[in-house]
Amino acid sequence: MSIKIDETKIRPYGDSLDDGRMQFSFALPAPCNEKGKEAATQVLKQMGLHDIEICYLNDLGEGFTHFVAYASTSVTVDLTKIQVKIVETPVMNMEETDAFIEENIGREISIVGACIESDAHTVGIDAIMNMKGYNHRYGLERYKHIEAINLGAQVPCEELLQKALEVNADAILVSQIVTQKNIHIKNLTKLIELSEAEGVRDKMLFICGGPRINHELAIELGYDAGFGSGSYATDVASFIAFHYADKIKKGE
Amino acid sequence: MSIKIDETKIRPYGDSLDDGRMQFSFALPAPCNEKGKEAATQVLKQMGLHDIEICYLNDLGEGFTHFVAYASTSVTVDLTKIQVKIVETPVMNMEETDAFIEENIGREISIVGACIESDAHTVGIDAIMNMKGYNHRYGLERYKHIEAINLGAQVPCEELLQKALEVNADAILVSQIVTQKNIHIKNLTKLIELSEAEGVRDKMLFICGGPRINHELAIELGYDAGFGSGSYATDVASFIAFHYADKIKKGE
Amino acid sequence: MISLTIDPKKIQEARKNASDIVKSLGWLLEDYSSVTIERTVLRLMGIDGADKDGAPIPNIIVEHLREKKAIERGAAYWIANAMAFKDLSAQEIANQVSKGELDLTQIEVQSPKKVFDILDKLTDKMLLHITKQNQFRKEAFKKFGPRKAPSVYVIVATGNIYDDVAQAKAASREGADIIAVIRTTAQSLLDYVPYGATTVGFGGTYATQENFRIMRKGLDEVGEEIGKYISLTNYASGLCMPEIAAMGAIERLDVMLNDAIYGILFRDINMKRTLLDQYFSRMINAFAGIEIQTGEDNYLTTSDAIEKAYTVTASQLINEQFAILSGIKPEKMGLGHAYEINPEIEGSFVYELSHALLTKTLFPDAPVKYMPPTKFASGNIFKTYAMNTLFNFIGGLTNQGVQLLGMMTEAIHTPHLVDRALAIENADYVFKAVKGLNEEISIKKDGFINKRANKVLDEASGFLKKVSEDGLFTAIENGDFADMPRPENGGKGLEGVFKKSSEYLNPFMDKMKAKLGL
Amino acid sequence: MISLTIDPKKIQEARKNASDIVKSLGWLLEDYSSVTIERTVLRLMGIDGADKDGAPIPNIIVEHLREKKAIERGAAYWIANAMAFKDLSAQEIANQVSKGELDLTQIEVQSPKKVFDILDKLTDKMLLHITKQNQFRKEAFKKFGPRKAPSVYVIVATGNIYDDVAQAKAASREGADIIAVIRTTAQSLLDYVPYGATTVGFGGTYATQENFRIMRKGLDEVGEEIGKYISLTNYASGLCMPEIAAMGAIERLDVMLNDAIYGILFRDINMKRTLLDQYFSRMINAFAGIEIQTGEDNYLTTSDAIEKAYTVTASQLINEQFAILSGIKPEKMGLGHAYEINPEIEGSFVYELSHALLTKTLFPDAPVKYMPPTKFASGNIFKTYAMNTLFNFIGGLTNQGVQLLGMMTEAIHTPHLVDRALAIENADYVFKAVKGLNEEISIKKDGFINKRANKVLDEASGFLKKVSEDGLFTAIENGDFADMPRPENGGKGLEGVFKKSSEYLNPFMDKMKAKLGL
Ligand code: B12
Ligand code: B12
Ligand SMILES: Cc1ncc(COP(=O)(O)O)c(C=O)c1O
Ligand SMILES: Cc1ncc(COP(=O)(O)O)c(C=O)c1O
Repeated sequence: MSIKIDETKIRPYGDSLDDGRMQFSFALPAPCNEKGKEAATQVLKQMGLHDIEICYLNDLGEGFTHFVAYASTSVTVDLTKIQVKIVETPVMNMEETDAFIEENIGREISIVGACIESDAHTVGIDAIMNMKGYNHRYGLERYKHIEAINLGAQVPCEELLQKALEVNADAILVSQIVTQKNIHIKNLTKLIELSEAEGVRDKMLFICGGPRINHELAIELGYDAGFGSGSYATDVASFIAFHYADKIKKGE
Repeated sequence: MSIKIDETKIRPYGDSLDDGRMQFSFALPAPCNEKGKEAATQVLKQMGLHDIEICYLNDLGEGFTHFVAYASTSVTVDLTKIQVKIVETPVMNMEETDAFIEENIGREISIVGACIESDAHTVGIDAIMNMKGYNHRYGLERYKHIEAINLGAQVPCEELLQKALEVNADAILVSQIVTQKNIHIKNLTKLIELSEAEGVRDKMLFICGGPRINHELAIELGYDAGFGSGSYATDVASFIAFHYADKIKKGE
Repeated sequence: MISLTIDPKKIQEARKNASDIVKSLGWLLEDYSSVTIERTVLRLMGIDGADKDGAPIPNIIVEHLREKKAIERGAAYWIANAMAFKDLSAQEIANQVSKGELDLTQIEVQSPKKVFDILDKLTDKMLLHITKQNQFRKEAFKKFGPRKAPSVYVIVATGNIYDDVAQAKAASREGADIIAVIRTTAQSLLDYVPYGATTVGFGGTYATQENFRIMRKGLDEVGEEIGKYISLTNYASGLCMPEIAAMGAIERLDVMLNDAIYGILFRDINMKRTLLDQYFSRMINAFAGIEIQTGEDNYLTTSDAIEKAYTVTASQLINEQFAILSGIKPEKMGLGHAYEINPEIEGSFVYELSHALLTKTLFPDAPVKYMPPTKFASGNIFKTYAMNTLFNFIGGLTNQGVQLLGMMTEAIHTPHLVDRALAIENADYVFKAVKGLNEEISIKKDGFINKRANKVLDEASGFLKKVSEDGLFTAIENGDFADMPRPENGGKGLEGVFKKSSEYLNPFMDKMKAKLGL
Repeated sequence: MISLTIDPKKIQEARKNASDIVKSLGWLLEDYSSVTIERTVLRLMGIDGADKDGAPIPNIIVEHLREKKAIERGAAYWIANAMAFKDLSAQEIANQVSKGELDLTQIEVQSPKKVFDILDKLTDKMLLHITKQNQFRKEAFKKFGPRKAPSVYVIVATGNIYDDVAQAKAASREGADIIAVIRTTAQSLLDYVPYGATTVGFGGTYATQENFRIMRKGLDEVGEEIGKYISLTNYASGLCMPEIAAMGAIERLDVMLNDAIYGILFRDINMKRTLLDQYFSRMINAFAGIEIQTGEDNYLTTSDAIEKAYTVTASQLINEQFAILSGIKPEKMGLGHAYEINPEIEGSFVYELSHALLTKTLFPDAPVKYMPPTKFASGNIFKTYAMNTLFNFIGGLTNQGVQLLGMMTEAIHTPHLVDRALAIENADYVFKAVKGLNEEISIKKDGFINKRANKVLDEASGFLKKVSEDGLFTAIENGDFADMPRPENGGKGLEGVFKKSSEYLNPFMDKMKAKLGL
């Protein structure tokens, strides 16, 4: 015997199956006393929680109070019904990718990348593109059969697109790190709309990345792929290589 | 100008008024990948949250994953409508209480305390009763006009009640620290029911305390008062003194 | 390299004072036995199980012998005698007794040779099994590498052995070295060991032999998978110290909570009972190669960690002497220490560094069981997490034997799956971060840290001296220990203590003593 | 007492190398000015406001003078001349220009005496105001006691100045000593300072004079209440360095981010522009008694903190020399350092201790701005909280000047109200806990910590030597700094740099120099 999980009805787990236990921390514009505690309890109650324990409250000044709580939810999720869009091409290392390109594509792949608009966080795109790479994976610049151009920080969408057309790029890589007020959504949308307006959306792959990006969101925004935290050059390179090899195979 | 809070519609505060932002941490019996992330998102969605950011996921092994998330709630609480039962008597220090008893009651107050049933956590009741006290407030044993008897740990309800009757106690103090599976509710209820069965409920004050106890819960369970974390002998002593002074004033 | 400057003579003297205390109790340890010791003998003879009301068979037998006023000879003799007469196994005999079908004292007296032969065989069989378990453990450590120091020790305490196993396995994958299954509330006060697999406990899971077995199996499985031997621990101290020690030896637990005086002070168990029980219990631990851990942390959960620091040191020295008496080697003495200093105090870390180093200095070979802040843990899980970070810092810096990880939810609930994982991550991170710091710094000779450690040792030594003069019993009666006056003839379990008759027999103790050179 | 063993000669040499680099730039600092320097002069003369399209009046005046090719004489002269002629205030003149009603270059030339009188009066008036602000600050510290060390420094960054104030007040109550209002994304690239109170920023709040005033008022209020002077800080570095410095001086900011080369490397601002701007900007800081803080942390957010540790040291030494040139006293030089070591590295804490001590050793009087882990902060807020705990440990142990508190949500969002409170609580706890530890331990002379610090210093010194030989411009062009090659005539803002004519006038700079003894 051991604990048995019903995949169609999973629920948060504290220390016993299906206890639904979760931890919460939040501030309220409420006093640091029993009244505030009750307000915090009511917030959680309205979220459908039960067995609510407000285990800590602290006066933050200016009329605010911090609450730490544990409570149980009775919502369940059917794991078997969850469909997520993920990049499904296998991931090859640099040497494999280079060999793959040589064999299946037979030409150099050209890639242009940038941190667009107001975003100046280049570490992420550098991790993917720069020679040096990241966490023991070399960046795209080091790939024998990839020509990688990294435009760096705060590149206007127009400029990026122009450069990509100029070098006849196979893929555009966009990085968006700042997400406050959904600025990343705005910027990414802008690029895609621009490409559509100029009729070049289908001329190349549009790929985006950043800590709050995933494949699903990327697809939703009209991109071909999206990569989140902890992605490497290997992921992107493999995806691009497979895409073009496929195209050739299909005779497109 | 400054930020204005509408007390009838307060909502969690992250860094902007009414952003509803809260922090969550929980485990799910789900894989540590995009699918698990989606499951976590769905849990939060069902709780009515929006702008859900799953900012961390970690494989805990055995099929479990840990998620840290931030998300926004749109529930609001009307602070002006919240009524909580709290101990309303003012709190006097030891000297004041002693003087107050001398003046308004004119006799010694007798108090019996214990950690009841399975509970062996005496530090809390000791903090209230022992000579030494807690955090620079002396315990009840030190009060000139209070006769305090601390029965210690794991005292059966029957024994506590018997002792209280024996010494003609004015108040019974009960401590309950362990709360797992609501054992404290069971134990506290048992004592009250026993006192009712023996017809002695109204012969003395019944007061309980512990980190998960508050006045409201105590009243609900049939007690006269309840004290939570951070209470002191001063709180209890004042409450008892005022109660009996009041009774005398009313000629009861 | 950080180390304290303490006069070795001072240490010797303190140790001598503790030894004096312990040595004066020879009469008790030699001439008396207890019901749980006898039940232990029965268990070691292979008797297990419970009757239909859940009463454990070993308890039934011992009760039976008590009723018949025959227990003074020791349970072993009576069972062996019956076995010789009936040619049945120990378990079969026991079952008959439990059903009321057999009166052991009414059976014809068999020839001593026959009886001794039976006893010899049973004893050898069990000791061989235990030796094999010990051997298995040693080989596993050889195969996978030794336990790291500080070892990462985490508890599981769901009340349900199956949830416990899942969580213990998860913890093992995350880097735990030792898993402790916390016992259900106040199991130490039960004068019997519950039987079978259990799923309902309060604040912990029943310590039963079946639960031991289930957890051991789970840990062996995950250990094989991840290439590491995961140690298992549970609690012996209480009214069933030797029985649980025996269960642990049989099921290959690796570490056991076993404090010589915890039961007296913190559970109001009679002092003669506890001292007697711990003696045999520790002997079993020693024979089985099980590391013991003592409960000095308990002193600090009720008293102030600075004011009463010396009580920890005194208790460690006493526990050490009792351990020596039972044949436990220094490297198996997991003496306790705890980081329970009020975080509001200026220099709390400095105080703690001094205290932690003192323990290391006094017991250089002991895999000290270093306990986290618990008393000052609050519902503020973040603050508690920060306190645990400093606790891990000291553990890493002073290279403690066993780091009993603090949980950020200490003040709220027994650990959740997530709490444990975060605790392990914290320890891993901190140990790694401070690695080498130890070699880089030294402690000022005439500074506060050294003065403080010397002061604590002086206080402990003086206290032990006084106790050795007054006698341990009197001292405990006077409340000298943890401000908990316990009467010599009060507390639980005294009725279970009896004087052995001249024909008394405990073949396991005899053989273990021989093997341990006692 | 912990301290490093470093040959003072080595330190002298490194310092000399940095000084050589900085001294070779005299030509630039003496002979050139920039649009923002002129706008600063206008602001100091009392000109403020924006036109109906939001263009700041100082920008309009400077543009006007540029169009008329009259800027080389400095903006001050033209305004004063017009004031003399029209008998209007500076603001009135400026308003007329901004409406296109007045061409400053078309006004009849007034007698030098008249013009100089006006300038003198305006200059004295403003310098008096700034001196009074400085005096106010000094008295407040006298009244409430000095800023503690390490000072607790937290940021607010909501984008809305009113939310910022509420949060800054809350933080002050919780124990913050310094409040930094983070600027909206890339404000440093705006060649103007926005006007008025603002409520919409990205990742920060616009640095405007009105916002400075609103926050200053809020902090003064809460400070009175809690009996403490709360310091306020904002960012000068960028295309408006001196303007923002002036605004800070006027509105009594106490600390300002002001790095001599940050703009060049991390914002691609032209090197001449930045070096010029920082010179006057820092002079204003110096005159106003404002403590500067430099941005060495930026080196480590892009490169490895161990491999590139020397770049921090090198930058500190350069920043120091530039600061000296502008009259900043050592105790007002908040040089930067950051705990950005990969937590996965063994001995990360030991490395960091070495690096942090090196900074302390080189700049014993500087209120070093010690930055928290950010790069390795992850969405795991608990882990990040633990990392911040060790960061606070080093801050407390090495007694840093300013502890820029890490936020557990660093990898997620700009700080929430709760994050900040927990950060302050952590720092309070840790500082208190390790208090005194400093006095108790010493660093092994020939150990890793000392060797490492010496190595970093050697690397930095060698690097500075090379830069001084190649020249700073060439070195930057070659990408020697932070692997960021920046062309001498590239980057933003070069068009705003101009050579002063022989009649050039900047009465503020002249008077400040005199008062600062430069
Ligand atoms: C370093 C850093 C900086 C540096 C950037 C230096 C540089 N040249 O990049 C400096 C100091 C300049 C900086 C400035 C600012 N920053 Co900043 N910064 C960070 C920090 C500490 C680390 C980011 C980082 O380098 N991560 C490491 C890289 C390797 O990870 P990554 O970016 O996620 O990239 C990986 C994946 O996402 C993916 N990926 C990323 N892009 C792409 C693209 C493609 C095509 C693919 C396939 C994959 C991919 O692959 C990468 C490797 O695995 C974060 C906090 C944090 N710990 O995350 C804040 C943070 C990102 N910054 C923040 C802010 C607000 C700012 C400022 C706006 C502050 C201000 N008001 O001045 C400024 C302005 C910058 C601007 N205009 O954008 C916020 C953003 C809040 C939000 N969620 O919106 C953060 C989260 C800090 C905080 N809590 O406030 N910052
Ligand atoms: C110390 C301690 C112990 C000591 C107790 C020693 C003793 N003599 O009291 C020992 C080591 C023996 C112990 C044992 C156990 N403990 Co314990 N213990 C704690 C600990 C660390 C501190 C409790 C404490 O002393 N707090 C300080 C006092 C001053 O605060 P307080 O009790 O809240 O009291 C204040 C108020 O609540 C109030 N108050 C309290 N009572 C009363 C009464 C009245 C009348 C009034 C007016 C006010 C009042 O006033 C007091 C002063 O302000 C907590 C964790 C924690 N940090 O909270 C765990 C904790 C309470 N223990 C716990 C558990 C599970 C156990 C065990 C069951 C574990 C086990 N399986 O063996 C055992 C069994 C004990 C038993 N039978 O009850 C859990 C309870 C989980 C839960 N929520 O149910 C906790 C939370 C730890 C954990 N996370 O697992 N424990
Ligand atoms: C030495 C020792 N034994 C046993 C226990 C717990 O056992 P119980 O709660 O069943 O007494 C503890 C608890 O901390 C202990 O320290
Ligand atoms: C010295 C210095 N100035 C300015 C800034 C930020 O200003 P901005 O983002 O507007 O360039 C930073 C950021 O870290 C800094 O270190």
